[in-house]
Amino acid sequence: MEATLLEQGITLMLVGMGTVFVFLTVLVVGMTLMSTAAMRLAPAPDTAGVTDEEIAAISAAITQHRKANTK
Amino acid sequence: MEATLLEQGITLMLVGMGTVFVFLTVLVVGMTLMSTAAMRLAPAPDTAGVTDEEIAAISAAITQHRKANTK
Amino acid sequence: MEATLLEQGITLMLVGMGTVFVFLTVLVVGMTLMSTAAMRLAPAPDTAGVTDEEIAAISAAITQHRKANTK
Amino acid sequence: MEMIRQIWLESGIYQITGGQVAMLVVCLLLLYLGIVKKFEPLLLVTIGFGGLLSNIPGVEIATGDGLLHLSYVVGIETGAFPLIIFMGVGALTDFGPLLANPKTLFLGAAAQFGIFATLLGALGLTQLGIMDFSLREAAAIGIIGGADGPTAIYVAGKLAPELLGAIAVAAYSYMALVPLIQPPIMKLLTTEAERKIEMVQLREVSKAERIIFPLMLLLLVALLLPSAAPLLGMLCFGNLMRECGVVDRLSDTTQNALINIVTIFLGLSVGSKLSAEQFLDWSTLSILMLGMVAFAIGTASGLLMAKLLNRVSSTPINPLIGAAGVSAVPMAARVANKVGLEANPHNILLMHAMGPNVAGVIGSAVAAGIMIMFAS
Amino acid sequence: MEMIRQIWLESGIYQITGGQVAMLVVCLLLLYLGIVKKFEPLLLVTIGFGGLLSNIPGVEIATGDGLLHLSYVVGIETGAFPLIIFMGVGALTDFGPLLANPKTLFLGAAAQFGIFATLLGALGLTQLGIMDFSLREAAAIGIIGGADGPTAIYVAGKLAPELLGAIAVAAYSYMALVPLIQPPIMKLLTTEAERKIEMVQLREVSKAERIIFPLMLLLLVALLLPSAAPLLGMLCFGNLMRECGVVDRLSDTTQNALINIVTIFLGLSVGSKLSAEQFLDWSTLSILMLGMVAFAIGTASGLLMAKLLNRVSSTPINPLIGAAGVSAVPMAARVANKVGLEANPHNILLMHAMGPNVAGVIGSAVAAGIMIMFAS
Amino acid sequence: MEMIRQIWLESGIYQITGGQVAMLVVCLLLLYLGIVKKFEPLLLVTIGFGGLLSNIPGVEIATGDGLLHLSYVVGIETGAFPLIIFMGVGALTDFGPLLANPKTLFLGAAAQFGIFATLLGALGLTQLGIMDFSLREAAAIGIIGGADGPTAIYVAGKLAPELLGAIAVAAYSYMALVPLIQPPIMKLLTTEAERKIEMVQLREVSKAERIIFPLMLLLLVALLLPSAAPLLGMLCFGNLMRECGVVDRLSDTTQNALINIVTIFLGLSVGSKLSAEQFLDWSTLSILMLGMVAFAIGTASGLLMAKLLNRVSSTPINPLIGAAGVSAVPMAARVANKVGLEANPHNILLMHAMGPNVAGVIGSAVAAGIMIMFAS
Ligand code: NA
Ligand code: NA
Ligand code: NA
Repeated sequence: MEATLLEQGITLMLVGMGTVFVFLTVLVVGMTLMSTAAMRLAPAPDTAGVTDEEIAAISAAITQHRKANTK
Repeated sequence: MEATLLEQGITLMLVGMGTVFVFLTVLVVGMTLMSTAAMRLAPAPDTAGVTDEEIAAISAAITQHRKANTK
Repeated sequence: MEATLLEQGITLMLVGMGTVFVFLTVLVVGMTLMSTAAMRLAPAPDTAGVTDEEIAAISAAITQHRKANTK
Repeated sequence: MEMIRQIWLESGIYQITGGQVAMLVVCLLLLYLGIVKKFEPLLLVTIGFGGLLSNIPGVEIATGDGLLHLSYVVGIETGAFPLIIFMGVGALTDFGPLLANPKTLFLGAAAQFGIFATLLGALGLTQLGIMDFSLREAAAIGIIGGADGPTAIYVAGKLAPELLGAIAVAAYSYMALVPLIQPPIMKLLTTEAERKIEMVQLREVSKAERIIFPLMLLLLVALLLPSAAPLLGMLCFGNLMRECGVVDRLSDTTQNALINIVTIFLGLSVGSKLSAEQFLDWSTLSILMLGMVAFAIGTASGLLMAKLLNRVSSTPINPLIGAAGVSAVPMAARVANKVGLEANPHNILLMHAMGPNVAGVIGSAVAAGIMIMFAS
Repeated sequence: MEMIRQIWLESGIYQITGGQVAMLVVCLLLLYLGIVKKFEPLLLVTIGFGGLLSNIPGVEIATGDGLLHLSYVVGIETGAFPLIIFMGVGALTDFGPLLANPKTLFLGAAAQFGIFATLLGALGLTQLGIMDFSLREAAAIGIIGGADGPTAIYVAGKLAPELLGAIAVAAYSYMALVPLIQPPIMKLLTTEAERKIEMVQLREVSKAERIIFPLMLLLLVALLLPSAAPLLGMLCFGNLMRECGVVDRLSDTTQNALINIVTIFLGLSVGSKLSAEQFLDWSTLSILMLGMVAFAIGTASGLLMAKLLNRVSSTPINPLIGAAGVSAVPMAARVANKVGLEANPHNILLMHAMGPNVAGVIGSAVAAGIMIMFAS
Repeated sequence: MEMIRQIWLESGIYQITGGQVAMLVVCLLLLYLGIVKKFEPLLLVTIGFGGLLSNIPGVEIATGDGLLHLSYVVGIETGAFPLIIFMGVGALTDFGPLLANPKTLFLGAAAQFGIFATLLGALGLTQLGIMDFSLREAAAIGIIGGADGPTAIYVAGKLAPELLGAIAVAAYSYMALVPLIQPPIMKLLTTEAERKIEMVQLREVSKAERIIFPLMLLLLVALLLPSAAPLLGMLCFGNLMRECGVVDRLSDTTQNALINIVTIFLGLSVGSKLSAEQFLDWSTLSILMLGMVAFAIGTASGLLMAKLLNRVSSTPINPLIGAAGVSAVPMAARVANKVGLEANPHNILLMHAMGPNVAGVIGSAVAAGIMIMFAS
């Protein structure tokens, strides 16, 4: 019985790490395709206009994020 | 049976619209009386003093209201 | 039976007031010991440095407290 | 191997049904309308996302012990969420324009004709054998014409929970489409001259009137139509907190943290009713159609009542503000203002249209009380 | 016709009872006291409005599946709402003045005599055959003398839910009436010379003391009187969040959004117990009378203890601050300050009175623990 | 006399057990770590205080109808609290760095090896007869290696509620100890030259990508691994509210009032599982040890994967950012930044490390989905 339990664990580890990698690989592919499409449809100059505001927003968000997690 | 359902609907419409109008008519009468009484008991000059602040408060509230509903 | 109820009440009063006083006396002793220890471990100069900020914080807190309770 | 097979058997690709795919598309469309078109985003984004979650195959989230289903049971079945939203709406609403010009209440009354006409339409479809709606269901569908989201959800939760998803989606979609639906009707039913009518400036409303109004409204409801008391009572409570001036901290929280938290869970809960089995049905299609008709009729009856009032009233009334009687606060009032400005660039109707606009909220709640009394 | 008849039969005008009319008047009075007189508005406005809603005939809102009743079951019966409010009070309370002058705890202890005297009074009325209170009920009534709303609601919810409405109304009304009830007693029991006594300035309290205090208090409660641990535990938790300096975002939310949301639903829930059948009863009248007596006795015992302490203490103690021992934070402390200023315009007693004031909160919670232990 | 005897019999001094004393000390230690050492204070302060309350003898607060137990039943057993926290985390998370450099997802994937290695370790201890963990328990323990508090609580609540207290304490303690645990491992596995690698600046990410990302992630989860959908779905929902720009009032409330309120009750609820009987057990000790191992292995596998990627990638990758793949947002990213700065004072790795850091959150949720699918 206990032997089986450990075997189950090993299988779970292999399948689990496999799934994590497969899922995140699919996500990497998806994100790359999506970003390429998004950048073509809404090309850089358009978004560049928003940049300054966005940078401020991002840094504010990071600050808030840190505050939320570490204070 | 279905004929009765439609009849029920027609009666409900008549009674419903009637009730809505009766209720809101009573409310109009009530509001008019109430406002008259309120203005007599707390006449205009008294409230006029508060006006500027109130106008600011109201416009702020409207802004907030819009923001709440449309952002 | 009713006589017993009143007697119960009198006992409860004596025991109750007794407990309140005992508990708060223990608390007075505890607080005094704790404050003495705290002041020895973190002596006045150390805390004095924080004073100005603390006073501001306390008065802000009191203001907020009042606002919370009386507005 | 067996495990990989199990992952495959439990995966969405294997389990997903055509209906679920269709619903995912519908929900993405709701999100598109909310985010890109900015149509009622607070509700369409939350409902849309809740709908996505509820159409993920094989997961208990919109069913059983899942968060969305628990939220539905706790907040929608009991009526708690729409009532709390109504409290928040009360705290956000300024009844000043209505107090300054009480007769605009009649415009809010007239616009409720859309509700009852739609009820009749739903029963007519049943009569013709096209659909099969009960009186309860027809009443719940009719309330879409009230153009008031929480009222529609409250009534649907009481009378026809099986139609809740479709009714809520229809109500919020058409509220969002008010700027498209109303103007043609407004232009059809009014002359250029009528649209140019300027109205006299509203009088100032004293603090005492503002405080007494919600109490008076509650007492009238209590005496005349108790079945409308939960909805109107919470509206009045929120408004009293706003106006009384001594509980500003409660009013602020009601207008912000509380209404926002409840909006999130209300939206997700309503979205959890957008499962393929419940939503992809002929009844949904006819609800969407009936809802559109309801809006059109409500707009028209508000306008016609305003034209009538204009003849009777001593001070002029621009008929456009009648269209605001459907509620859809504050969008309908803004549409009236915009159409008015097109006819007469100096004609600011916004504050005048706010009167019928909030009157429409009260009128719909009264109509909801009637529906609940007779149809349940 | 039949439908119009049904509207009539279900209308408030037809159904309303004399008792309900009387309760509507009582609730409007509570609203008047809260809004116009600004007496404890956060609670009197919410309780008053909840009372109005609960006396609307024929509607399930304060009963059955209604929002107010659900809120009562979830928040009051379980004790959750008063405990969360206590957490908020902890987060709002500055124990600095108490830490600077620990012996003021005795003043908070003495003032609790009002609680036990009232318990005895309630049992005395029963003895005389005038009323018929059980020991549990008498204990719950006594807690009014603690002058602490959430404690009274917590204890009444545990010991005598049938009296909750009357007890809560009495507790908050008298807390509001502190500026009227206390000054005559204070002037009667002190000489002009005593009222002029100036106190030495309070020492600064270090951050370490502030952080350790709530933990020490909790541990003492755990060791000596566990039955007081829920109330005092939540108070200590709120205060620790406030003082520890590392969870300010939790402390802020506790002091604002959370306590406000809970206050709204606590008030409405308590108001839902103001139905005519429960409230219009001789017991309510005697509870109101006993509550008044409780306040007067508590004030007097605090004062007398302060006079005693003044004789024993090395530094002078103005007896007026003893009256603040009844809690009613921060009203009682302000009354002490005001009466002090009348006798000596340079005598700022406010911070000195805050010590006994918060001590009164602790004392009442201890008394509540005793009551719960013996009377339940 | 009898009453005084009863007070004594019900006092903590009489009733307290050695285990409870030990737990009070443990909880005071957690508070010390949170307040003085500032280790994850939001959770260690609330869990620690909840633990104090739950070890007060003879009081129903962490059991029966007590507030902490009710909160546990409502919020943890249903999974509601961790899911709402995840929504808040989504609203607080900037996925920009991940979108700018998607291959850092592999680092987040590799670091999950810590989870499965720990699972194996727990089963190994069982195999050796040292402990007696079931597969469910071993899976719940493994999730500690995910370094993500709400995920660990969610999984433990589903798979091994009896170990929840120990698992939550281990998860948050090690997340807090990241600045101590990780640097030695990072220095051991990397050369000075590798730690000096500078990375190219991240590209700007457009608003459209930010909005589409959470929807894409949700749809992938729906299609591939529905069992991870509740956790990742709520994360995506929070992030969509944040990024879509049309529901800022909901996003603000989610990031503040809502997440704070839930954090308070989550912490207290988890603390209520720190009762002596449940916590003082050999299994707790082995969970603490296994958790430490999990962190070390996760850190190492993230680092090694980063070294591998650096060889394959066209742009240079500093292996240190691999350590951030364990999540522990944002602490692990800051540790990577700090160790990088020590090797090369001009090397700002923070934004680069945020990519694997949030990837670790996604990776842990995927691993949690697998655990829930196979172990339950
Ligand atoms: Na309406
Ligand atoms: Na007190
Ligand atoms: Na992780």
